[in-house]
Amino acid sequence: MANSLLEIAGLTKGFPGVKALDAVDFAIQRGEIHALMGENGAGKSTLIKVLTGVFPRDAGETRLEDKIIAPRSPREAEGLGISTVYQEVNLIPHLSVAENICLGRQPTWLGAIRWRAIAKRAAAALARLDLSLDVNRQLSSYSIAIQQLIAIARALDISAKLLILDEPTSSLDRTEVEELFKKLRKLRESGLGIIFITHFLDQVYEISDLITVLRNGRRVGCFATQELPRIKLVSHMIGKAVHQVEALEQKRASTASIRSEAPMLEAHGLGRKGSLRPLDLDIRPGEVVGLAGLLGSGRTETAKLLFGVDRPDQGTVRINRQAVRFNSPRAAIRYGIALTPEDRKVAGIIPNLTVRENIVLALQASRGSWQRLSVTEQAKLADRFIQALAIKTPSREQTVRNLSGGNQQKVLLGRWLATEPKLFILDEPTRGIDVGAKAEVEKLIQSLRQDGLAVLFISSELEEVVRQSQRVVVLRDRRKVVELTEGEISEETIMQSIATHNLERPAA
Amino acid sequence: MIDWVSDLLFWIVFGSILFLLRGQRIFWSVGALGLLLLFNQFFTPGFFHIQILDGHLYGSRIDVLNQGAKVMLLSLGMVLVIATGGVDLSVGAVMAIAAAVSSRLLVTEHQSAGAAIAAALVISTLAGAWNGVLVAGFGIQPIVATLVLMVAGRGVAQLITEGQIINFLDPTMVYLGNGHLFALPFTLTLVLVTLGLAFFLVRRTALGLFIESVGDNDEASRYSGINAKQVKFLVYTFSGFCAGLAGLVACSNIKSADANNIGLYLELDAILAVVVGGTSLQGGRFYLIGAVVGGLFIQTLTTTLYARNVSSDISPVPKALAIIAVCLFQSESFRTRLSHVVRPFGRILKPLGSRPPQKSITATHDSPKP
Amino acid sequence: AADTAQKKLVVGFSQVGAESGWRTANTESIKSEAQKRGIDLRFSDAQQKQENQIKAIRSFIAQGVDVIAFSPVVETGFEPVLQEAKKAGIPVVLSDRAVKVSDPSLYVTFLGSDFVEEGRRAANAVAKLTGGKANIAELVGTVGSAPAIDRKKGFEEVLSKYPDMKIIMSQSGDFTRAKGKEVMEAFLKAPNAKEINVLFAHNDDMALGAIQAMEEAGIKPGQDIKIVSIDGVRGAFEAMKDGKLNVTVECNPLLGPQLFDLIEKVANKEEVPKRVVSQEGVYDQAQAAAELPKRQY
Amino acid sequence: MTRLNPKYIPLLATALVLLAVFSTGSLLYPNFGTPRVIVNLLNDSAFVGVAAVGESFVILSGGIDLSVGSMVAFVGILVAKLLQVGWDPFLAMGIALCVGTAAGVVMGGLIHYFELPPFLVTLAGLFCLRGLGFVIYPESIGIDHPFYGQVLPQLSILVAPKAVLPFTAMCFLGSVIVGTFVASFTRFGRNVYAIGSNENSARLMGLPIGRTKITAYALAAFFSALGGIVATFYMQSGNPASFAGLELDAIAAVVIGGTLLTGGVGFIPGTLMGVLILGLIQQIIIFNGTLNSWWTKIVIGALLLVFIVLQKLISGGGDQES
Ligand SMILES: Nc1ncnc2c1ncn2[C@@H]1O[C@H](COP(=O)(O)OP(=O)(O)OP(=O)(O)O)[C@@H](O)[C@H]1O
Ligand SMILES: Nc1ncnc2c1ncn2[C@@H]1O[C@H](COP(=O)(O)OP(=O)(O)OP(=O)(O)O)[C@@H](O)[C@H]1O
Ligand SMILES: [Mg+2]
Ligand SMILES: [Mg+2]
Repeated sequence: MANSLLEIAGLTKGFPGVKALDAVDFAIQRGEIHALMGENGAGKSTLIKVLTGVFPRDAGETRLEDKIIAPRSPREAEGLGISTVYQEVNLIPHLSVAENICLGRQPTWLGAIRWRAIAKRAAAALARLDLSLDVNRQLSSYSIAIQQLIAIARALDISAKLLILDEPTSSLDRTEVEELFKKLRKLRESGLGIIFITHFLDQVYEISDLITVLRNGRRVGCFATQELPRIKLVSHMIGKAVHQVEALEQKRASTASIRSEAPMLEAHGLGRKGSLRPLDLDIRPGEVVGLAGLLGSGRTETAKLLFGVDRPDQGTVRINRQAVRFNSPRAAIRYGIALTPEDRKVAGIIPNLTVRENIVLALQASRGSWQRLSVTEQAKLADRFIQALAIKTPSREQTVRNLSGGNQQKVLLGRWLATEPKLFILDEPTRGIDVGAKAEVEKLIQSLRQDGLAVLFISSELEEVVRQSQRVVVLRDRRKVVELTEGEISEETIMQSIATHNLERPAA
Repeated sequence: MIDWVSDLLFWIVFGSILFLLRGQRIFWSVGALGLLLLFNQFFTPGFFHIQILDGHLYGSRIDVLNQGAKVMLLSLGMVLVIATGGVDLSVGAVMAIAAAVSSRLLVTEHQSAGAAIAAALVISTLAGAWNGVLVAGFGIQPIVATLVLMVAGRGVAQLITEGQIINFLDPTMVYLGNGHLFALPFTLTLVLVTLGLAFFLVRRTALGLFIESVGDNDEASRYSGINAKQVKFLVYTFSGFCAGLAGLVACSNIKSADANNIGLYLELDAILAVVVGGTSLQGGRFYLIGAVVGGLFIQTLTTTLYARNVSSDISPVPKALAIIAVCLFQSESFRTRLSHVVRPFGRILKPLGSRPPQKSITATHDSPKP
Repeated sequence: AADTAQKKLVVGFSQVGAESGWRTANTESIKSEAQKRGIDLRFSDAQQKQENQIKAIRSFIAQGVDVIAFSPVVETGFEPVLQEAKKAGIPVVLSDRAVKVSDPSLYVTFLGSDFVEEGRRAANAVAKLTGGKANIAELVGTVGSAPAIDRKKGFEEVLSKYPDMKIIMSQSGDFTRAKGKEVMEAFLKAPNAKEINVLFAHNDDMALGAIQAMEEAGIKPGQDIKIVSIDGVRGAFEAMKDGKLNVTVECNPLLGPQLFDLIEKVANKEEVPKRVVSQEGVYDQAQAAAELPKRQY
Repeated sequence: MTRLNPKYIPLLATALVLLAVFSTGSLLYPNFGTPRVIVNLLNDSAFVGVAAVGESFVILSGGIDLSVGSMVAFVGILVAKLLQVGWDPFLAMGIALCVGTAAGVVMGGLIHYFELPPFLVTLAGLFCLRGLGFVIYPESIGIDHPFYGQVLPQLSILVAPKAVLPFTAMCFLGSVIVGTFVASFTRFGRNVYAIGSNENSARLMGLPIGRTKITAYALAAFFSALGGIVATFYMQSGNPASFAGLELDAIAAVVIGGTLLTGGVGFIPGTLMGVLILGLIQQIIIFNGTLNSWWTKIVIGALLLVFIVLQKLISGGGDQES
């Protein structure tokens, strides 16, 4: 077809121990949004990285507008008109937002950078995503979700022929995603080709025209979105027959549980100037409390205060009726608290250590350095979680850096499960993990709950929060606005309470 | 004739060690040491000559072991510091302090050798702890924090000796740097014992894991409940201890404490040894044995230059080139490039360079993780 | 002029560093002499760096001292700052070592030993010890340093007159005992090590280190290999007394009294000679026992 | 103006510390707080300062350059030798700058293409340049070219009575200005920051990694070579054995100036202040004039510590940890 934008034929890429891509074909037209789907470790990100020259290819051919291309770096790819947002935010934390958007293509005058123009251009780029931020602030002062949006703004800031988005929505909430999709549709109309990777089936059906499914580095097939039922898609992704998949379909968590009346954790008036207004919160053993809210509403801040990462400057925390005070994660861990952070690159993985070492790390830390877990114990532990969480890795001795994003997240879950916590704070735990794994994680949470674990569950996916929680605390503007119990929990009520309280908010 | 047999034996042992290490990170450091020795075998007359003198072995290779002890000791402390992403510039000065303290106690204050040695080790460990407080407690960048002691420490050492070179003859003190055990220099025992201590500290406890974790991702380690400050404090303290030992060996070597010169510029050699041993200056994974091999490599290089009578003016040049060569071969990207250019090379280097797929967990971290 | 006689004389002195026992003795001598005479001494240690010395001299000018004295780290590079001193009308006295300047009026006088001469004396001592037949191993001082360059120069100058005396090995020992020992160890393992019958060390410290290396190799220092070195520190005399060192060429560090005699004269605008050589001797084993008690450094 | 951008706080802290050092000196010693001392300070620190500006770029890029001291010495002896054999001074300086920059390109290339640690490569550079200096001429050579003897002294400005701002100081200030411009107002400069902060992200953002890194080392070498030329102005001689350990002074100055050794954070004017703080500490010690050799070292160390801790406290604890 004359509209053909990019064609990939027989692309192959191997890493030691893994064949990440095995003769993959792929094609995208102008004015098309093409979703790339597959389980964690299926090879989606690798396909993107080989295409844009981050990794050299082993074999295969790419044609852009019928010309053979072989970029050797993202820079060359960009020069060819391929603009990419890679998985995980890849920006420069120490630089300002404005600079991050314009880096490498700053407007200059006689070789001198025009700083004012940069700020203006960055603000404009953000405005297109309906975002208004102080562009002169350091990037790292914004939450990971905002950073993700900034990365997208950067990618959209150049006129490209092909836009690639690798899990751009993993941290975004519903409204943000809608804004993004609006923009993407507009771009589609203007004739841009867009490759879109996500694990959210809803989003795929909402936005994409075609779906290519990868499994174990091979192409399973390319389908028109409208003609592919969900269940079929999932069955293609995980390689199981449809009826097997149906068993996976999640149901609303049962409320029946052994619920002791005494709260495991009670926070009264817990707050910190500039980050969280005083709030009350209690979690009982055997209960999942969901924390819902929009971006920057203070969910992560709450988690950080409870885990001792940030020091609260007001309020009290009681654990099992005992007043406690901790100023480090170490202390929190001693009380049986665990946290999987939302930014796994910065606060989660130890990139150059192995899967085994990453998994045993927290347990070992809580035992101190003298009671070293023996190598066999470590191996056993690692193997247990590799199996339980279906972590896809050539061996437990693989460095975590080389795992796919979703599998890294699973390693982190394993790290904390190994410590057998009493209270598990999960900040976006399902970020970037595939449907199958997500179901596994949900099952896991529920079974932990049944064993008497208290869970604080933070997610931007309302659906997930609704499904998982017995109680939902809704935050807005870093303040608790309402607490929904058992019968009241639904996506609508949550949305409503956010919206209503928005209106009620005094003009300040 | 005897030489010929002993050389052959030496190379058989060396070759088998190399063979066992193939595919491991320290293969390249040991290999480089081998190449250097091989060069000496053929081109430096007398280098491989070994004889028995006063009941112990005597020859250039023995000198390498003895003289290299200082750098090897330092590099054992340094490798842990570097693994946490830091660096310790003060080790040379701490050596001087240890030497000054011990000889002053011994000579001016007439204390026993045991007391002098103990005091020197305690004080140098405290000096290391001081660095640890600055880095871990105050959060000062390691290079500046240890620069303070690097500058001031030598002054302190001179203050202790009052600027004099203190000579001593105490047999215990002299034995440290000049004695022999099992026909080999006692310093070798000292290095091995310290290596054993370090090995126990980091590999038999979980400290090694914590060190690598902190060096690799400080923030994430904190989130995992590791006391990063404590870990950093400990490694600087240990580095101080190692420097103290090295200082004792250094002053014992020449039976005198020369506060101005002991350990001068040795921090550079120690850092080099660590890097040659395969540990990255970015922190993270570290190789204890690699650091010791690196120390040996550097001393062999120095001794080779002396033995070949290379003028001191230009002797830094071959030293630099040799070190660059070692690191080139350690560099994955250099090997790939080379094997592209020179096909036969590729065939030899490939199996050695790319690590074999992991089968099972190896007992120690000193073996690589693919 | 009557006024200056009343006021305390202010002298700025920039020392090379504290790199050796010799230097420490030199510093002590200067400091104690200044105190004895009631002179306000501004002492500055350059830590072996020329740039520090230039800073110090410039600072002395800013402080407005009466006389500047210094032991230059190297010969060249002081012209600009000495020009400044001259402009400010402050007289400069050199101690221990000279500078090369195009305009000799930049300093008033120079007191010190002559390194080249020391090298010559050492070579003559070697000739006397061996009857002009020597295979010499040389331990050179710090590469590029003035004493190392000049002592070698003087030594080789005399050597050229003796066809049977030649240097067969030469390596820097950095003026330290440790390096002296390490290098000697390497010398002794060379295939032609047996030929060495003389060691010439640019200072006593290196010789003392080398002596240890010889003893460990089962060689008798002072007999199997004759040793000549320079400086004349206490340790050298002890070694000579024990028969392990043959000759040390003195390089006197106790320049304090002579230096301040000169400085006071200069301050009083009296005539002084441009070059004052310090009094030094050459000592052998016969004189060692008698001389030893007199050595306080 | 609006409130202070937090990224300038370390810079401000450094400035306050600089002020504190200067006031301490002025209070303690007469003749200290005079223009003459300030001018001397600029003059005395000129060559370290010029080299430190270059060092800043390398450190900002996440690397390190240890070859500074040897480069300054090497260029010094090269220029002195060329002048001795009768070359034109400008030609000699031009050659020296080119040779120096070329050495930087080689080092940068080794670091980038073969992924060798910068510490190691530049340490090799240190050894090689030192050796080459001795090959050119093993002893110091005085420069008596009329350009040095007569023209240079003319190129100074009387800024206050008894205080002449010499040409070397102007070179220093000029380098700081040029360096600040390059770091803050060129794409290359911003790329240096990005690479130093996170090289992998910078690569994925499509920035030219290799070109930027190699240019950073070349620039550092250029400034070091310029520092070497300034040193010949300063001492009117070249000496292959001089300036050992200068790289540590340069690195210390950069770091004290608020630049993170891990890269990505810092400002060139901070380096200027770092250099001046180190210089002032030395001045205080010289003015004191009673310290003996070892106390000098101890006091330098102690003052260094006091000011670093002070700076840390002003800039607000562990905030700037990476
Ligand atoms: N640099 C690398 N070195 C070694 N193996 C790698 C590397 N990068 C990826 N892999 C492996 O390649 C496979 C494909 O990974 P990829 O990141 O493409 O998965 P993905 O489909 O993007 O998964 P996710 O949805 O979790 O992001 C995985 O098994 C991973 O472990
Ligand atoms: N819309 C916004 N405008 C300005 N700053 C924001 C915004 N959203 C987040 N931030 C910044 O991001 C940081 C993290 O915010 P917070 O922890 O409250 O996010 P959250 O509720 O966990 O939501 P999410 O993690 O989904 O972004 C805060 O320090 C805040 O300064
Ligand atoms: Mg991926
Ligand atoms: Mg969050």
